[in-house]
Amino acid sequence: MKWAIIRFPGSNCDEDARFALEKAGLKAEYVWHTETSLKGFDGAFLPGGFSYGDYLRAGALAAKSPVMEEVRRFAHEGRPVIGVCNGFQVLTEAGILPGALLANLNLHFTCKEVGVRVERNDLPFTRLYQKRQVLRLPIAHAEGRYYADAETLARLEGEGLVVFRYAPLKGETDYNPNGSLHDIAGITNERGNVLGMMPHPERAVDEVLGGTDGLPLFLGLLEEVTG
Amino acid sequence: METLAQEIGIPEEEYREITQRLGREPNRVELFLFKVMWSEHCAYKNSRPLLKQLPKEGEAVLQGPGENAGVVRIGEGWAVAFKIESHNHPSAVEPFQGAATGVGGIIRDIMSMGARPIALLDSLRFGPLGDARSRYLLKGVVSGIAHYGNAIGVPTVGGDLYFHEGYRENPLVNAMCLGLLREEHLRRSQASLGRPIYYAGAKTGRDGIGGAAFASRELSEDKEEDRPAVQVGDPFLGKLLMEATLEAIEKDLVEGVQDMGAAGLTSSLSELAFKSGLGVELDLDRVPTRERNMGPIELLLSESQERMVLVPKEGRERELEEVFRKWGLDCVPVARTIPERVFRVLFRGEVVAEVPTEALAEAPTYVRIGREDPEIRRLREMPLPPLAANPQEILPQLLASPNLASREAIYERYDHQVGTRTTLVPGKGDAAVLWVKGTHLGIATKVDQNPRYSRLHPRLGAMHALAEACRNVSVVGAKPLAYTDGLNLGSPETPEGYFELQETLAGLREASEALGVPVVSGNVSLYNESGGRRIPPTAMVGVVGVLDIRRRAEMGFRRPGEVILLLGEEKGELGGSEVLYLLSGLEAGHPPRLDLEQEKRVQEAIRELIALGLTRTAHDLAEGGLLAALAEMTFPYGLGATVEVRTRGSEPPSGHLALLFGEAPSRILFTVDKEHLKETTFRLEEMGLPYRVLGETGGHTLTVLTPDGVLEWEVEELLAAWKRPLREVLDGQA
Amino acid sequence: MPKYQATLLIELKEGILDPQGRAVEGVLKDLGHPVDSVRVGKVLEIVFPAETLLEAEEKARAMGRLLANPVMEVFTLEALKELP
Amino acid sequence: MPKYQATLLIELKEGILDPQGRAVEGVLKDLGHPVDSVRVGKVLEIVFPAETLLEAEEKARAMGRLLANPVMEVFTLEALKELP
Ligand SMILES: Nc1ncnc2c1ncn2[C@@H]1O[C@H](COP(=O)(O)OP(=O)(O)O)[C@@H](O)[C@H]1O
Ligand SMILES: [Mg+2]
Repeated sequence: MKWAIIRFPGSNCDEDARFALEKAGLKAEYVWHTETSLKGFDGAFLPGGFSYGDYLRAGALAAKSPVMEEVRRFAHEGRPVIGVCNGFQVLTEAGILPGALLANLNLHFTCKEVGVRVERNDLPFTRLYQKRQVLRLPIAHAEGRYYADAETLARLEGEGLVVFRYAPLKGETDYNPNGSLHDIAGITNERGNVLGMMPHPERAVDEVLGGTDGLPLFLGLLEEVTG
Repeated sequence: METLAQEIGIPEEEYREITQRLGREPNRVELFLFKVMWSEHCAYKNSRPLLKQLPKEGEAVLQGPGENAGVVRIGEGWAVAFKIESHNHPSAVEPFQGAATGVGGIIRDIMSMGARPIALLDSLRFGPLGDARSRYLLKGVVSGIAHYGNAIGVPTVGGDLYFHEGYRENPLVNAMCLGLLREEHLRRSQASLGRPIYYAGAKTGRDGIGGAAFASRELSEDKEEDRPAVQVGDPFLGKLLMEATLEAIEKDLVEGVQDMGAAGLTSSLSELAFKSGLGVELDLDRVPTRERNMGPIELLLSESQERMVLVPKEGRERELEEVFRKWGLDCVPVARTIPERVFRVLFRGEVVAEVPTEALAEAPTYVRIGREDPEIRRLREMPLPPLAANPQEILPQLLASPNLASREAIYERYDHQVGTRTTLVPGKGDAAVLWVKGTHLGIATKVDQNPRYSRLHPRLGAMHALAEACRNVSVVGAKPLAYTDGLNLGSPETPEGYFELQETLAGLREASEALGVPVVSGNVSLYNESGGRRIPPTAMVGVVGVLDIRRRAEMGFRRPGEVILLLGEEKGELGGSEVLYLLSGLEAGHPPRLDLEQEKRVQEAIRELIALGLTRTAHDLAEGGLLAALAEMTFPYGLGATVEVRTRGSEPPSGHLALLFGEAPSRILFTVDKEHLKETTFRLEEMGLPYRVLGETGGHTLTVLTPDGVLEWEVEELLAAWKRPLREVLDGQA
Repeated sequence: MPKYQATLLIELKEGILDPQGRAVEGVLKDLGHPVDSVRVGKVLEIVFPAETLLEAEEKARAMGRLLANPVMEVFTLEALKELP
Repeated sequence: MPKYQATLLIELKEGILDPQGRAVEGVLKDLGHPVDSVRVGKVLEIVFPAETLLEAEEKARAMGRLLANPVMEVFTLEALKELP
């Protein structure tokens, strides 16, 4: 299974994504945002960073890149697509996932470890987690407040499209780091092949980096071969 | 011309020197070239003779001072390039952009060596936290650092921060950057004869004209309109420039690289030529611009950000242009190296300046006579008032004093993990540790300096700065290899200011020699004063060390039932201490004495214990002394401790406080498993070092048994007191 | 071709929480300016060529649609003028 | 007291680099919108009480002075209207 790591100008977690994918035994290659074909790839990974400096709105300008047509095709064809942090922002800006990511309520970039609860484990991304397991994952973003109108939220909840939710690690009440509605940290599409999430699983794949709670996400992709 | 020279602040004797070196009067353009190149910032006129004394050699040193950054070998073919840089004045004018562009600038210095920037540290000094302007500056500076560092994708992994009356009108904002490279990728600012020199990156505008000269002048009373245009940083473009430059180096397309920092094109090209023993001919008409009608002086002096110069290897010009085109950046030849050793500038087809490179590069230096400020001596020698206070109440107050309080509210705003190399994040250890992926190598780094010690005793203060930065690196288990120094002082043109500069360098030399740690890079920022008051002499010392990441220590207590030991003397002093300031408002007395030989041995000992796997928890004692250090060890994992302290017989109350809260170097707290206690004490005795078993980890309280009774605090309560002050300021609105 | 300058405002939809506006509101109140509410948005000044005012308006609106995110934002073409 | 709504534009001074504007400009061009330049600023919609239009204008300008950073920004009072 070969993953395309989409590089936009300003992406900066591209190498971290590659590190995590390869650590899990997956093949990965960088694809520049001007490419118009993802032929030969099985999955697309949109890494974190500050594409186009996050100018205007995080992910807004990258969402208009040529390569996004191919990412959209992947999404429609049921191939796995993952967007982490800025990658999630790009996916919502491109309309591939619903909703939007607005400025954190605290109005500043926040880098710390948070609790993230797994809401469903029937997806390739979460198959190796327990349902309701609380993961310890780093976040690092300034615009991560998940927002969608009431109708969309109801649909997300009704169809069980919320994959990850912020949750207390040890009973704290201020566990939601950015003011996301319904504590949403990550969502998927109806088909369950597109994942967008603000926390960084790729930063938690080795004890040396202080945690391994992100690793099962990548290992879970290993056996899932599509397309 | 002479009147113009006067107007732009070139001293008469320097003007004469210029005419003599040229053998004629300079023209207008040339005069400005001298103005910027002979500024203190570019020329080190006052500091160069003194900097010469610092030890610069060491086994690990690949590149010492003189290049864009120093470089040390860390093993397995890897090397680390690092340097610190000040951006004080721009940050005082516009804290957000000043700090942001400071970060961008130091990152480009590291790139110029062929290294990938992997970590940033920030060393900040402001006036009292209670002051509205200090809070405004702090918030702006922190946001600016976060803005640039986070977006460009270089993690900010550490730093240090002090509040002190002496920085009220003159904050200090220094940024340090570390880069990782393969030894064979090391590049320098050099070119061979007849090579084209390419300009790459952002277009040139009128920003920051005269900044270099300006940075070195006393903050003027000028009206806002007279201020030079603020330089705005663009981390997005910076990121593209970084990737393109590194790709060009990786592909072996360039023989020389130089960033454009202070004094822009003038400094980067004339110095590149000078270092190469050549001259350079610059054609200003080829410089990409973003504003219309820019004149030669503006083009030569602009400090627009995100620009580099590169010298392609012969025959690789097209490939170089191709790399930059892919990243969407300008990359055009603007100059060429020539055999005549001159800096020749063409504008609209005419030569508008032609000056020997040596004349520009080698500004006159000054050696002056220093004299200690008698007021400082009085403060240092003054007998301290007797202190009496209840230690039970002091500890939470001390932990909440701005100089000790938790920095979490700051480092949480910095992406300290991007790059997946950070193995010891801020708040978990005394130094940050970065992992060289694919190896077991770790790089430890910390920047440190205590303004109280340095103000009271500039020489000793500088020694403490290096000793503490090295100690911070040692307590995580790393061997200090070399350091970079950010010298921030007042005007050297007064005897008192010059004295402080002399003494600071003397202290650095002494500590550097004794600890066996050489300097490989640094920065000098003088004239830091306002309204005639010098800032405390501030030598920020950034140390880099290397370790095996399988054997590293953190500072937090993790397992209950471990034995807590104190390595070093069980003593503390009140001179220049935080507790003295807290209780009396005084900054006085003699700062703690420092026995460098003992310091070295204590550091070696803790490194050995960590390397042997005997301890995984260690923390040095700094501001706030023994009890503050113990409290800090309970915070990361919320695990308490019980210890017993000894007071010697009939001590006065001040002596008691000195033991609990007094400060002294060469002291480290660490823990061992009970089963390792014997081996540990055996080794310490073998090394002949003083130590004492203080107590044990466990519980939810910090409990201290003293001859006068039991002191006890809930860890949670201390933690809350410690976190509150900076949280309130940074997360609040005012 | 004549040049036009468009002023586009991009603002958050009503009902969407605007923490930046709140922060500014707090600052203003602290400084003695009692205000009822503050909303913060973006303004873009775009200079571009067009043959006629009508074409310029069409182009400006097209750019507005491209740059605003309809999930949470609305844009207004605040001003449009031909440059001399 | 009557309520007024002021629209304040806060924009970068001329000559000050606007990285955000440049990035937007680049993307617009890539998407087939040939533009000459883009500058990005902030717009603030402030609702506040005032006795008269004159007083409202004074207040709005005072707030503009407070909120714009004089080192690099300028503000314009784009619109001011009494709310019903
Ligand atoms: N300005 C800063 N920016 C980022 N991190 C900082 C800053 N100041 C301090 N830190 C981090 O906070 C922790 C404590 O720093 P400090 O109080 O200087 O330690 P020490 O006890 O060695 O004096 C360290 O992890 C340090 O790197
Ligand atoms: Mg310190």
